[in-house]
Amino acid sequence: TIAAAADLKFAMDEIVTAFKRANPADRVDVIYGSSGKFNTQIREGAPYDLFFSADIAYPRELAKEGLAASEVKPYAVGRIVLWSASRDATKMTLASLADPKVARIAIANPKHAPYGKRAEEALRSAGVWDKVQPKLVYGENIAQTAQFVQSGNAQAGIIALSLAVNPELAAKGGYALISDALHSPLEQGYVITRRAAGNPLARRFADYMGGKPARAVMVKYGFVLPGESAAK
Amino acid sequence: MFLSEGDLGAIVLTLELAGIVTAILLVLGTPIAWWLARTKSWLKGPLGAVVALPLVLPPSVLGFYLLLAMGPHGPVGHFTQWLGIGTLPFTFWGLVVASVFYSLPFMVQPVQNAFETIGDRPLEVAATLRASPIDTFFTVVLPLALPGFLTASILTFAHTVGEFGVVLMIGGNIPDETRVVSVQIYDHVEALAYGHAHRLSAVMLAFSFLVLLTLYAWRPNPKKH
Amino acid sequence: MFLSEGDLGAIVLTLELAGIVTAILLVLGTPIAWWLARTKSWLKGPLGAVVALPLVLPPSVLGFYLLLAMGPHGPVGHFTQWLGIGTLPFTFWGLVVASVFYSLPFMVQPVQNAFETIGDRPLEVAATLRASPIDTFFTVVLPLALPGFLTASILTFAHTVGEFGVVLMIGGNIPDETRVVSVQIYDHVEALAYGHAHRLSAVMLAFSFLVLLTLYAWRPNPKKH
Amino acid sequence: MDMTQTRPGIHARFNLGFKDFSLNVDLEMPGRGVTALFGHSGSGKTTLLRCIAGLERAPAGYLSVDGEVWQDAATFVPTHRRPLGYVFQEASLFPHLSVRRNLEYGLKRVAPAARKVSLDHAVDLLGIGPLLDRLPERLSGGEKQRVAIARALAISPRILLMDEPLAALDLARKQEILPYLERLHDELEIPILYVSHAPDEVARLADYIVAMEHGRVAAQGPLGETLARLDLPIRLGEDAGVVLEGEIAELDQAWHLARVASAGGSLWVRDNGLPVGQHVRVRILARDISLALEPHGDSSILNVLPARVEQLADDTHPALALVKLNAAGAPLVARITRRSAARLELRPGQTVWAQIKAVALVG
Amino acid sequence: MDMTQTRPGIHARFNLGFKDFSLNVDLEMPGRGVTALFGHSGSGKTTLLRCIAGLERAPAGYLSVDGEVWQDAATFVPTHRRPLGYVFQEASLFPHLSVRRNLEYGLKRVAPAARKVSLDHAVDLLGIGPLLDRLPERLSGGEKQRVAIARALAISPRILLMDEPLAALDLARKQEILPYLERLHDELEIPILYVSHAPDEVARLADYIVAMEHGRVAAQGPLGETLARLDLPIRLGEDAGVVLEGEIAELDQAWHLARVASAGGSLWVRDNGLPVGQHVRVRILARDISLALEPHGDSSILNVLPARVEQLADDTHPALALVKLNAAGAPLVARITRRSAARLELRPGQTVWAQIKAVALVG
Ligand SMILES: Nc1ncnc2c1ncn2[C@@H]1O[C@H](COP(=O)(O)OP(=O)(O)OP(=O)(O)O)[C@@H](O)[C@H]1O
Ligand SMILES: Nc1ncnc2c1ncn2[C@@H]1O[C@H](COP(=O)(O)OP(=O)(O)OP(=O)(O)O)[C@@H](O)[C@H]1O
Ligand SMILES: [Mg+2]
Ligand SMILES: [Mg+2]
Repeated sequence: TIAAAADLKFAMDEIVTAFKRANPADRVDVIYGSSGKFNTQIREGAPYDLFFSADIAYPRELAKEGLAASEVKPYAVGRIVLWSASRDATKMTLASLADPKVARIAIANPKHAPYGKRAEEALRSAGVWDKVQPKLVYGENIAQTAQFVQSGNAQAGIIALSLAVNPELAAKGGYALISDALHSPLEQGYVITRRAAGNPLARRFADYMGGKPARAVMVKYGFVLPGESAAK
Repeated sequence: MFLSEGDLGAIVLTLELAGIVTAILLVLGTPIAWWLARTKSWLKGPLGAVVALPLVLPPSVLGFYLLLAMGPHGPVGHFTQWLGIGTLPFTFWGLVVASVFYSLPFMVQPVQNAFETIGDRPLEVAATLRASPIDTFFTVVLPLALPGFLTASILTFAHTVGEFGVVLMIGGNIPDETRVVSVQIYDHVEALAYGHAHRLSAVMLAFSFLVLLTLYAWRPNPKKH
Repeated sequence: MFLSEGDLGAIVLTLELAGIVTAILLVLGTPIAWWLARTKSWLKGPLGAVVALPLVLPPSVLGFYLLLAMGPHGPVGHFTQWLGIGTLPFTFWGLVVASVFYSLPFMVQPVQNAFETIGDRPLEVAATLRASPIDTFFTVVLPLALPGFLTASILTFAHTVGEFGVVLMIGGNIPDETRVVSVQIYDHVEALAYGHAHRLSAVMLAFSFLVLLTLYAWRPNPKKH
Repeated sequence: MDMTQTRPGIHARFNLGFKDFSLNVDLEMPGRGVTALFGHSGSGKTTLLRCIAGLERAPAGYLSVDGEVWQDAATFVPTHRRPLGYVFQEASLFPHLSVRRNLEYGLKRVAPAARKVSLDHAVDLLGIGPLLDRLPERLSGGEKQRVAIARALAISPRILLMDEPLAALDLARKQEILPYLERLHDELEIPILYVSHAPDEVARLADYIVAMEHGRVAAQGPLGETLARLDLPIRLGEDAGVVLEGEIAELDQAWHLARVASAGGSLWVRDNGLPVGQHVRVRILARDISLALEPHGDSSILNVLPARVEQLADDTHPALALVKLNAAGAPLVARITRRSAARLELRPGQTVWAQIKAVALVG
Repeated sequence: MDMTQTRPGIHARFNLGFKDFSLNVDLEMPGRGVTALFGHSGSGKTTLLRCIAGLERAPAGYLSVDGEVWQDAATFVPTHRRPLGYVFQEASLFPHLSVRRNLEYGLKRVAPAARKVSLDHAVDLLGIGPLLDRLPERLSGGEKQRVAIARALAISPRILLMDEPLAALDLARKQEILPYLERLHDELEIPILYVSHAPDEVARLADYIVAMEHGRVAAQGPLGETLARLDLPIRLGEDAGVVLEGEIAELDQAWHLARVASAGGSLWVRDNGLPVGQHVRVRILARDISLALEPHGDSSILNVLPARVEQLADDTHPALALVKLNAAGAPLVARITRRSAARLELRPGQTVWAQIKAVALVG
């Protein structure tokens, strides 16, 4: 069983399908959810073998406490984009968020969502934080943030690139990639849990993630691979 | 300080929300409960069931549908925009509307039960003593249904305090406007700020305990009929 | 197909969970409600309030605390390990325990009200007709409190179906074991798979409507006392 | 329908069906005085009162009270707009209100100008003063019923419907309340519809009798006439008898007696403090009259009237006979054994002496 | 306490305080026959019955029934283990059960061997056969009460507590039920505690009388003695009188009469179908006796007994006097006017003729 950050949903589904085609005898279940929740649950003995976190800090923490059976490996770097459902976001910049016509801006909660934290950093670096802050609404996670924008209740939002390329969202408006210079890198990492120490399948799947087909899928769904830069 | 300023703001906001929702539901739920308790129409069953339906959906999913409905493209949103009050999501009143919708069964069901057990006789007696139906309702039915109202209010109040799925979705977690305590505690937990979460939870529990205890103390002793 | 296999599995699991939780709460909540309804102890108020407290915490925070308590390092966890049944989180029975805890007030409060309105007389009459207190409870109190039980069951059932905050935390979303419909719908919405979410929501609503309607149809007509 | 014109008195026509019972009545009752509703358990008395109060809605019913139409094809005045007082068969106090607030409930809803009954007086008379601050659950059965009576009186109704109001009360209490009810209907001139199984209450209070049987009116008529009819389906049993009108002609202060001059002759009754000239009503039960062929001076029986035998009829028991007498124009009924009737060779037209053991002043 | 030894009959001692009322009784009642509980509304009759049933728990109370201790310092038998039947003042049927299932409720809980009362018979006699499938909310007041009586009888209790069971019933119905209750207590030999305000019921049914006043026992004793006492605080009013024991000596089939040979002499009563030799009880009301100085053959009064005047006493009204007579050893009480007493110059020791207008056979 794999616990994967919600933003991996589409990419991971495709990777798992491919993996199963290659290894028909193996059974792989993926559960998507919030990385923080998985972190807590693994401490309390949740039966997850692999943990793909949206923030590499969580698996690192687990490893430090001896709950991991492998090193923490980065598998992707998340990027954030400015997105809108009601206007052409490709022409927008962070500065245009100060426009009074943009009444509400959705970001994920910077307190616990990694994408939200990067969004806040980017807004601060762009120097619009003070003007924009009263207009902010906070989503529980990046998906909810997207829904705020998608339903038209927020005119714009900062979401993950991986979500913005989703056909459901791409059909409306467009997105503008936010320079990764404006925020600290959002490293995503995975770890094999202690529970799966004797589970060869876990290791095989981890290895598969590092392989070429998997990497291609990741890129297709808007992830930037460690050491590479965003393909636009 | 023991609690941060944000926590205090959230507490005040929560109590306001729960209080207002409970008050609105008392006004709104009572006639529905009355109708359900007294009607002989075949609609009683279906409508009774519909009242309980909001409970069946997961709160954040319900929140999502409400967000669509109340958004600028939804039917409720069209209506509120036509009224000139803009759209409701991300406002305190949006929270109120959503919570009212979600907590409706907690108000209606116990009150309906209380109404049903009163029976016809007290109403008949009141009528022979010149009380009009509305008069009777306030002077006989309401007092006799008091335990039902208390139960309903307790469930509604507590549930509104604890709800956060709908609230987060509709409210957008805006400090001092829609960031209620449940969301605040949730944030603390998600941010792994457990100490903070524990403190706030303890305060909420203690406070709610007192509120509930007061409600209980009011509760009249069971009556023999 | 209209629904995926995972959806069907989740529906079955949900109904099992809601059914079991409602059944357990009927057994567990009834004596508590009875005690609360009949006692003259000063503990009535405080304990009555405590029963409603789980409602006040946001579900996922409550889930968090339950997770800590039932986990390998928590008191409940120690106990279950000592019993040799391992720990409860991430198992179906963990979900059941958590839901029972969370839904307790929905069962206890309406039933307590129903018990209170019965009054002493029917119990006295039963005693003069040779019925022991337990006999009386089953042959007189339960039938007279039926509407209260129905309301309680409706609220408990619907609420267990809809709950997902606690469930997600304790259950860990494991297919066929703890992935109930509410979590499934939530996942669909989170994954922006709206079509899928709509379908599943519609099925759940329709199905729940039928269940509630059946419960309502059973509901006896109001009695004049 | 030509029934909507203004008519005095109470006119009621109801057809109402329950599963195993149907009420079919067409009644004309006087607009003042006490009408007693009589009948077996389950004969429809309560149902009739409920129809009159508007608590039961008989389709195609008709009801007018003193010319005011309360129900017809086009009208249905709701209960709370009908100026009536209702004492339910079960006391039905509001359980959440103290006795005092139960009493005030109706009172408050009546305009001060329309309040004609003194609540304080009713409270005193019904002996419920000490109970005012109690909740109904702490009252005895009779106490509840007395509160219910006071509550119905407090609204100064224009018609009073009472469903066995005194059933749970002891004799002494009844004897305090009855004269009060009598005065009430005299002073306020309100009609009272009174359900009772107690023949003494009926004989004492009623001016008009309605006997119900299986949801139908078996007999109705003024008290005096109706009681003297030997063929009546109302079985008053031990309390068969007649009521005579008269007035106080003389007071014998030494013996606390009063002489009533009635149509049938002079009758000595206990002196109840009424003045000479006062119009009164006396009740003479059939069981209290014995017959003799001659007057006897040495008996303790005070009242002996000459009378003519008019008719002999069967009574409920084959050992007994009812004898209808004519005492100077006034009807009397005596109950004697058949053997005595034979021994005295009683036959219509014969003159006898009616020895009246007891005469009760009933109003 | 030396009260725990085995004693026949019912011994009850209770002290129980409510806010404005306290019950203080110490009673010895016979273990068979009917004990009538009498007293004003609010005098504590219901409270006493509740204590006996164990529904109210008087601290430091004592209760034994036929030697079985139901309550003392150490014991408190819970209500459902006391083999009693209770008819509540309000019918108190289970609202969720049909009449039939109400009746069966207690019956089912009694071992078949212990069932001595025929439910079918009770149902017939109480006239509730057609109601069996109804819910209580669809019954009239009297119907409810009849079902409640049948329900209490169905469990074949060893003691029957009845709180005004016949209050809501009409005379005819009462007269059907009373003989049934009489037979019941004769055949089953169970004691009945019977609260009633109706003196005729009491006189007819009771063997023993307990008069309550303000929560205390004002008087108690066997019916005959107690009724003949002129100083009694129980105001039976119109129904003061005595009860004589006797047996049927002769039947007069032509006139449907029976002659009862009693201590006081021969009395003719209606023939109720009882055989010669049957032990019976006759009730003679004070109001039915007139006194004459000589016997009169030409009167319709069948029963005339010679008697000696023993005592004259005041009655409730100053116009009236009660005269206690001794008829061949049997006590009689006559109510006459003071004027007649003076005219006949009645004084103790004098011989008079007691003309008895009506004699009722009461068991
Ligand atoms: N709601 C009802 N549904 C069906 N039958 C009813 C209902 N109410 C009364 N009845 C029946 O109608 C008949 C008349 O009832 P009602 O109460 O008028 O009798 P009543 O004359 O007042 O008798 P009682 O002297 O016993 O009070 C009874 O046989 C009763 O069983
Ligand atoms: N639960 C209670 N609390 C306080 N007072 C009570 C309670 N029950 C009864 N009483 C009082 O006790 C007294 C005796 O009541 P009880 O019911 O025994 O009277 P009763 O003799 O049966 O009268 P009735 O003939 O009216 O039924 C009454 O004055 C009543 O008000
Ligand atoms: Mg009736
Ligand atoms: Mg009583």
